[in-house]
Amino acid sequence: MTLALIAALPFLAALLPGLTIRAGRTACAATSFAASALAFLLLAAKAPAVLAGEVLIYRLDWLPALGLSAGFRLDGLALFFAGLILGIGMLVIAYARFYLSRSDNMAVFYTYLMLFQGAMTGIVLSDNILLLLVFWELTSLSSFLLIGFWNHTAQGRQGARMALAVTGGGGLALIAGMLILGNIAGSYDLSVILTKGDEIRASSLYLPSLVLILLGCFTKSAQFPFHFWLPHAMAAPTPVSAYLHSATMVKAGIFLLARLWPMLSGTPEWFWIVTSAGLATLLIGAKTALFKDDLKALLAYSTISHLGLITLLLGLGTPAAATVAMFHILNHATFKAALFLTAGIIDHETGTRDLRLLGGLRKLMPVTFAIAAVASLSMAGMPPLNGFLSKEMMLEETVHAGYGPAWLLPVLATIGAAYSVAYSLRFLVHGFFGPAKPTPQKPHDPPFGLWAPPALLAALVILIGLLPMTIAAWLVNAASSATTGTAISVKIAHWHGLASPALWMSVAAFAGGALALAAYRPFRHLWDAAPKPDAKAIFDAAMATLTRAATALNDRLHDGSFTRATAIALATLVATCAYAFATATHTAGTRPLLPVTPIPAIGWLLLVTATLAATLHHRNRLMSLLFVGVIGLILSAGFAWLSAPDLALTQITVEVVTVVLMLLALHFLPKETPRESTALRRLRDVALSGAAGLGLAALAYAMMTRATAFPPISAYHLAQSKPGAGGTNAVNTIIVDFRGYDTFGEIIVLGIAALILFALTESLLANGAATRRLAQFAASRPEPAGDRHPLLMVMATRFILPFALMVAAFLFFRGHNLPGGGFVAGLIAAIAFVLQYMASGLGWTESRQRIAFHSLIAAGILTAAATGAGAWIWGLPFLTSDYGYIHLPPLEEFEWATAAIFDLGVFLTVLGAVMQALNSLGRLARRAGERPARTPYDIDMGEGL
Amino acid sequence: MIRRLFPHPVLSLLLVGTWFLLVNKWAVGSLVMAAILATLIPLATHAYWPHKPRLNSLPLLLAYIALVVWDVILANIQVAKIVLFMPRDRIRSRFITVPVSLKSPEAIALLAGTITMTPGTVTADMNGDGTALLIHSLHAPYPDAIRDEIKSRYEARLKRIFE
Amino acid sequence: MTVILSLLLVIAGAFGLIGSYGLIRLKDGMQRLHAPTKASTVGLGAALLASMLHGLANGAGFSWQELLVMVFIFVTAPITANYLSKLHLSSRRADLPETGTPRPWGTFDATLDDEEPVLPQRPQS
Amino acid sequence: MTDPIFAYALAFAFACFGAGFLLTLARLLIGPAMADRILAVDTMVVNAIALIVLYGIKTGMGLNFTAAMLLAMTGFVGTVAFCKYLLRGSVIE
Amino acid sequence: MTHAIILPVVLPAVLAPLLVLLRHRLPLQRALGLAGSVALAALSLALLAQSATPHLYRLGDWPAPFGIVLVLDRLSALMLVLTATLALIVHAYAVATGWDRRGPHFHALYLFQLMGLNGAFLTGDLFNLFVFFEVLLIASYGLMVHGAGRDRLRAGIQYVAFNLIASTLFLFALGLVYAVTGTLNMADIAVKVAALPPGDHALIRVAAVMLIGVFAIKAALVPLQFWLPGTYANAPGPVAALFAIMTKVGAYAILRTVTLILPAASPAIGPLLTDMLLPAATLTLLVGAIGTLGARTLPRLAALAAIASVGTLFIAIATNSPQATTAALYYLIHSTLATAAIFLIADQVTTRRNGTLTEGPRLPAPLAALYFATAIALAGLPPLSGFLGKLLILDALRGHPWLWALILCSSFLMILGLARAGSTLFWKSTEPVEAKPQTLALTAIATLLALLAALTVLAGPVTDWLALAAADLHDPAAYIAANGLPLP
Amino acid sequence: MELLIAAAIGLLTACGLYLILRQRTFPLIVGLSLLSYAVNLFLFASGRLAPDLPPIISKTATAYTDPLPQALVLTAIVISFGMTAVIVLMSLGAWLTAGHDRTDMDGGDDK
Ligand code: NA
Ligand code: NA
Repeated sequence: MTLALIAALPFLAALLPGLTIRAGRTACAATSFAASALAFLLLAAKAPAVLAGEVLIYRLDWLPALGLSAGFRLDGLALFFAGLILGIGMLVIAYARFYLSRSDNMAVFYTYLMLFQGAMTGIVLSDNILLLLVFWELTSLSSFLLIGFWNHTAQGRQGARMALAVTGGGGLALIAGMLILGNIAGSYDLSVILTKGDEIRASSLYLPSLVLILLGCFTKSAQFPFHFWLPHAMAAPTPVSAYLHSATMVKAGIFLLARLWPMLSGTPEWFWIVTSAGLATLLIGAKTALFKDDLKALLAYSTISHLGLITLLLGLGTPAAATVAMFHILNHATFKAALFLTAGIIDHETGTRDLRLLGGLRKLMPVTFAIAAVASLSMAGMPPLNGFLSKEMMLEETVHAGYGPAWLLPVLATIGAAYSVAYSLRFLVHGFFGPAKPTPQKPHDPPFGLWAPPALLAALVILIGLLPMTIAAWLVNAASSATTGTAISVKIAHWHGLASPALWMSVAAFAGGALALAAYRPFRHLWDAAPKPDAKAIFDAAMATLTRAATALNDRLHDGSFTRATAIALATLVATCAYAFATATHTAGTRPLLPVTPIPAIGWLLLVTATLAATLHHRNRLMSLLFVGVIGLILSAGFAWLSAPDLALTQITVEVVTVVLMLLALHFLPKETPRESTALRRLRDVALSGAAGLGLAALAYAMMTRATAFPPISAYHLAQSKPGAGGTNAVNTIIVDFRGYDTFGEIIVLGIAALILFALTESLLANGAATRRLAQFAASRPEPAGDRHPLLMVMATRFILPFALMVAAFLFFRGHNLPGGGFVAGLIAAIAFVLQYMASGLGWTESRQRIAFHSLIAAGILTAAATGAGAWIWGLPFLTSDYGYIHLPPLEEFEWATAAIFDLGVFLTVLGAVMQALNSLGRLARRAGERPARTPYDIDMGEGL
Repeated sequence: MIRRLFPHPVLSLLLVGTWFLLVNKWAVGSLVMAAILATLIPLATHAYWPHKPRLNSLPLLLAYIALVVWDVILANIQVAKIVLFMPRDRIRSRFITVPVSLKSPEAIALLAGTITMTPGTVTADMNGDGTALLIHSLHAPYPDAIRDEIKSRYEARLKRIFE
Repeated sequence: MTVILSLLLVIAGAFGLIGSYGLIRLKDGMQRLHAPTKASTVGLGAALLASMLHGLANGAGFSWQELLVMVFIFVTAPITANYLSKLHLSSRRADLPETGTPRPWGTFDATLDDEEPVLPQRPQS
Repeated sequence: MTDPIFAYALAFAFACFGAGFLLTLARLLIGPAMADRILAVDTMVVNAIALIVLYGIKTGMGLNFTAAMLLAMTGFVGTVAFCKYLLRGSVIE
Repeated sequence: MTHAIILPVVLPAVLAPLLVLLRHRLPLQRALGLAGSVALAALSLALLAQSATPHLYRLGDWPAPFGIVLVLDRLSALMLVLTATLALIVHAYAVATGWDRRGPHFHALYLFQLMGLNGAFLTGDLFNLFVFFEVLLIASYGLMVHGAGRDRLRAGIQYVAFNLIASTLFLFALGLVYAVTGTLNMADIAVKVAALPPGDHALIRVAAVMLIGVFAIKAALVPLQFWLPGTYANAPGPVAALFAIMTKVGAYAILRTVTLILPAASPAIGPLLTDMLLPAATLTLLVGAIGTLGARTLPRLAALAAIASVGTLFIAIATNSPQATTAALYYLIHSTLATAAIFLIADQVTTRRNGTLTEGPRLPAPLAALYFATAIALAGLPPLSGFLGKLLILDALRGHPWLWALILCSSFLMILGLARAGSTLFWKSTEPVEAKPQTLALTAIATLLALLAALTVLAGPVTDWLALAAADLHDPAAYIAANGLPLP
Repeated sequence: MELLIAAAIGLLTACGLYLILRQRTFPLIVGLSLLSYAVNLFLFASGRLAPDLPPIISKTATAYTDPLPQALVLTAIVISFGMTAVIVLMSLGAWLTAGHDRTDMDGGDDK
């Protein structure tokens, strides 16, 4: 529980700065500090048990299906790292309070910092490797925010993105690696995995797992060739650099190498990959550091170099080397954090971090100089400071490594150490010695708050250096015992005798380093003249290329070409259907065929001709529409012939309304479709649509010529139409009874369509571009023929309207038993009113009698719904219908059916929807300059209506 | 009240008749239904037929319809002959102006319709104040005769029925 | 009865065909207008009459509904003809006879469009 | 009704209206004016009504009769709409 | 219980027309509309609580397979809850931002949309699924062009046209299914297809592919995804957010198809469908991830991220094992909420500046924070549910190294894309003036993220429940039995 | 006869799709209409062809055509009508706001 709390405390504290900032900057920093301190104390409370060799585990179920648990583990390694994170964290928090300027948003800074601290603490305390992954990626994310804290600068933004790309990307590889590892071990809990080292190393998946995990570790801890992001992360405020990029985040990779050391190390693969990466990083980092003028850049590369050193040690695979690694981690954390904070002080006080512009600060900033001297000499490996101790031990280990020829690794390590001496001394010499140079600000020692944290660290450097066995050995023992799984009792000494090769390597390194610094100028010229790959340029170019390629692909794919999208969809569907058909058995149908008789054949000929004509003449839009009308007519007749009278009625009426609708729209649209497809494209379209057509024809034929394997459900509908639903028209009983729910949905579709038309019309009438074009259209319209409302038409309409409504009523009432029903009735009524619109115009008609079509639609849907819900009263499901017979003398017995009320709903909705549709288009026409008529017909009969 | 309820009584009667044509059977129930509809529908459409046409005599109107039907049948044979047998370049088609003295729009419409339905002639247009009809005749060697026949045979009767 | 029915059917067929044939044979648009608006209607009328009688003949009873079809055809055919004529007229105004009144034929009467754009009031009742 | 005379007469009527269908199709395709094509479609509707009625006589079922009635009642709406479009542009004005 | 199943359909179907009647009173519409959304949320939760065994609702009291039935099982209940939750939040957002005022009938269309969605999730009848597809689609057309505007209308036409083609395809498939099996009830089709004579196999397979094609268009699987970016990017922000559930309708339907209606266990179908889905899913993920990196505007980026999430989802669906289905369902919930959040954020951005990924006026800091969290969710990074969803999917895909590589590489591309977009939009600002944040609107977005957080924290119980749902799907015996049909 | 119907379905589909691919909204709408005719016919045909067997229950009838596909086609016709109305007005709106009626965006809609 305490473990979870330690990990959670920073996260909880991340919520506070936003609130406490109102109480001032100090309060803001204080809350963060207090949380870290509390966590540190909790950790310290657990320390004795852990140091005694206990492993504390706390587990909370999270996602058991996956094996992900909130499992925490406190052993020596975790204690060691958690202590570092929280301890240095407190110092950085304190330092940042004074470092940040008033213009910086401190609340945000501390929020990010605490998020990061939590993530980091989480990593080292995780027992479950999936949980570790969660924290791992969180460090990438929070460091993204921290690096980009000064996001008004391009460096800040770019550095943040680069760090995220590299560490986040590595994290993804790590996910894969960890999942494989967990799969091999059969658990994601370290407690289990730690016991399965042999199985893991023997597994065929060991190598992929190892490579993926190492990718994660190397990217995070800036190992070659992924080291390039770290210097660019220096765009972050210096406290961030000190914390993330020296003491903690970059050590997450190292931590994981140590954590997984018992399972993964000890194989040649591990040895060669890890050691080589470490070695390369060590050398490249060290060499580059020497030539960096920016203090933070110098420190960044030196960090890379030291991380390489630690990686190298872990790569060697021996407990002794691992122990040295732990010790160096501690030492590096102390002196490097101190150096970063010092660099921050220099930057803060002088206004520059450029070594070329600095000099002679020794006198101006004596306190700072003292701290810098201790820390940098430790980094250089100067006895008796702590850096010297671990460096000597490291050099000793390289001698026993067996990496290629026996001399190779010691020599290379010595060269690395020499560089280390050189850049450490350069930091000190070029910055603090020599003549004072003019700097943007007049330098002097900073306030206590700024120098106290690095001073504390410097004190640690000295203390560990002087009394390693007292101050550090127990911690190193605990950490390395936990790392290696063997009890370690380290012996740290300053003097190993003259026979120790490390001594001579050390001496050589010092001599070499001092020489290098003495001959800095010629070296620098050589360096500047040598061609160097600019990692940032390469990375940026790679990213830009990737992004450009992605943009190009995306633009090409999703360029809004509807026709191409359709063509691709068509090709895909045809191909997949053909494949599906071809890969199974198909037997031809055996149903007897209907003979071809003359009249249907003529009808077919008309249909086919009209279809072809509508397509061939499609550029003449009106003509095309006329042919479509013919198709509709033939289909109606065809339905009548094929025993579908209801369909015939519906098709006839829908056709009429559709034609009117299309003509209304065509009035505004261009009358011709331009010829714009190339021959090749037309050929493609013909091929595609032809293939689809052929396929469907074949399917239709196959379908019609075979008998169903099972009796269709419609047998029930036929049998139950009269006794069950009370109607003899089986189609109608299906529509209003058996599948009334479909119809309910269908009228709602129609109602929605009408609402859309209304809404769209409103929007268009409020749209500047649309109304402008309508006005333009009105002005440019050719003079139409006179007599817009001919008398003959008006008179015929006056006659037809009531009769049509009568017919509608008739069809409505008989629908349950004979062809007809609410839908057709609604359409007929609508057509009758449309006729009235056509005869006397929208304006005149509506001025005589305005019908709220909206309300009609709403009433229709509500009626249908109410009918359906009425069944609930009797405890029956929605849409359960009932029917019966009533006898009222002297009338004949007649049938009642609730389905008729439902059908009334259908009627109202259809009528309202169709009228609303035409009304909407009519309103647009009105805006195009058409005026409402004063009289029902144009012939002036002197009636003055 | 009655006027308000039945704005077009003749129409209402016709609608009742129509209902029976539709249901195709005689029953009291149908009559009730027909009566309800024949009342409601003219009320619903009254707004679009604002004034009530004058109808002097229903029998005369029925007689007129019978006359027209008879004319349609007879004259159709003539048109058939023309279509089938008359060489195309001997067909003398022409437009004829028929002055109209009818005032009721219903009557004018009926006249125009009659002209169209009786074979050989089609009402093509009407002038701006409804005082002349433009007739197209399929084969009119003597246009004046056609005009006179229209005026005497149809217009005169309609005048008596509607005015 | 059979003979009457058969006769009616023959008449129906003959006139129906003549109507459509006229559509092909006649040479000018206005002429073609005559054929279908009437020949076809007589053909259809005969067929409808046959249908009415047929119901009587096969015992289903005399069917009255056909009358309605006839009525609708009679009412709508003149409108169709009127509109199609206007369509023809609008492309050939030269050889039309005078109206004999000051107002031109409706198809060319521009004054009909120039009325006051005033919405009529609801009828007071 | 199985009388051969009646059957022949019915077949004759079917043939005539069927042929009429083809003739209207020809006019529809050759035009030349839009009015001619519209007229052809209008005539097609009349022919279709007749065919439906004849089919009703043939099968002795009056079920499709309503379809014929609807075609007669609404078929001309399309014709008028097309004409009105060509004459005035707007169908509902 | 009895009539509660139909209420998610009937309630909006009644409320929406009432809103139409109240079309001149916006405050009343808002109150009633939101009340409707709240009621639907409560209702769906109540149904979820009772979904342990499949419940049948026989519309019109006709027995299956002759009448239409609704079937409430865990999956449909889950979809109802997800829809209602999302809808409620987005509805509040639309009101808060005044989007509902930009054209008439917003609330009515919105409720109709919910009705269509609920109907589609509940129905046990294939043709009725078509009908409710149409309801939800036509409502979505209305919402899509809400407020009109040039690009929106043009994109809308594509959306409508593409879906009309899809609907046609649906009907072709339905015709074929009916012609071969003689039934429309989903469970009955399953029963019949299992017993289909071999001579009919080819036809039913074609129908199966057509159905999957229809659903794949809805789900925006490559190469049927082209309609999505234009549609979503041009739709009003809250509508695009609601549309996050639309692709899931396709996913839902495909899940039903491959587990119940036309399962791989049936000899006629075999692995046909999943074999087709997997390559499509991988391509979808790739196209979406690349598009996320390459997008030029935030709405487009959101749309392509939505496509990527569909790809991930379908990799799991195509794997077609109970474990993978559990992962798919978890990811489905996550991606719906996350996608909605990014669309709402895109809306917040585009109402303040144009959506192009170039520097512009400074955006409110809370919005930046919400973007950051949403980006984390979309990229599948910890700590939000996207990470857990991806882990679940990866775990279910053991032994498929290429799929692992694909999923992880896509995540990488999305990280790059989202980071690029975020740093440009929120960090690279020209004017220091800070626009006033719309607190209510941001709260709505934050609520979506809070739900993601809850989904993360409660991942254990949630996946346990989803595992039950997945088990139901992979053993549809109870579903078929609830229809009163004999097991195949 | 089945062959003729199948051919008609195929032709309507092919022509409909061809028109849909024609880059302008009006042919698109016409194409969608043809497509919907095709699918209605197809759906109808799923009940097989049966002249003279109307689905009206009567004592004299011995057999009926399958009524279910007819009911389905009815639903399909209605829905397709609603959809047509919507896309027609949307096309009009697009034309009025954009000044052209192309269905394809001009190479990426938000560049
Ligand atoms: Na660093
Ligand atoms: Na005449």
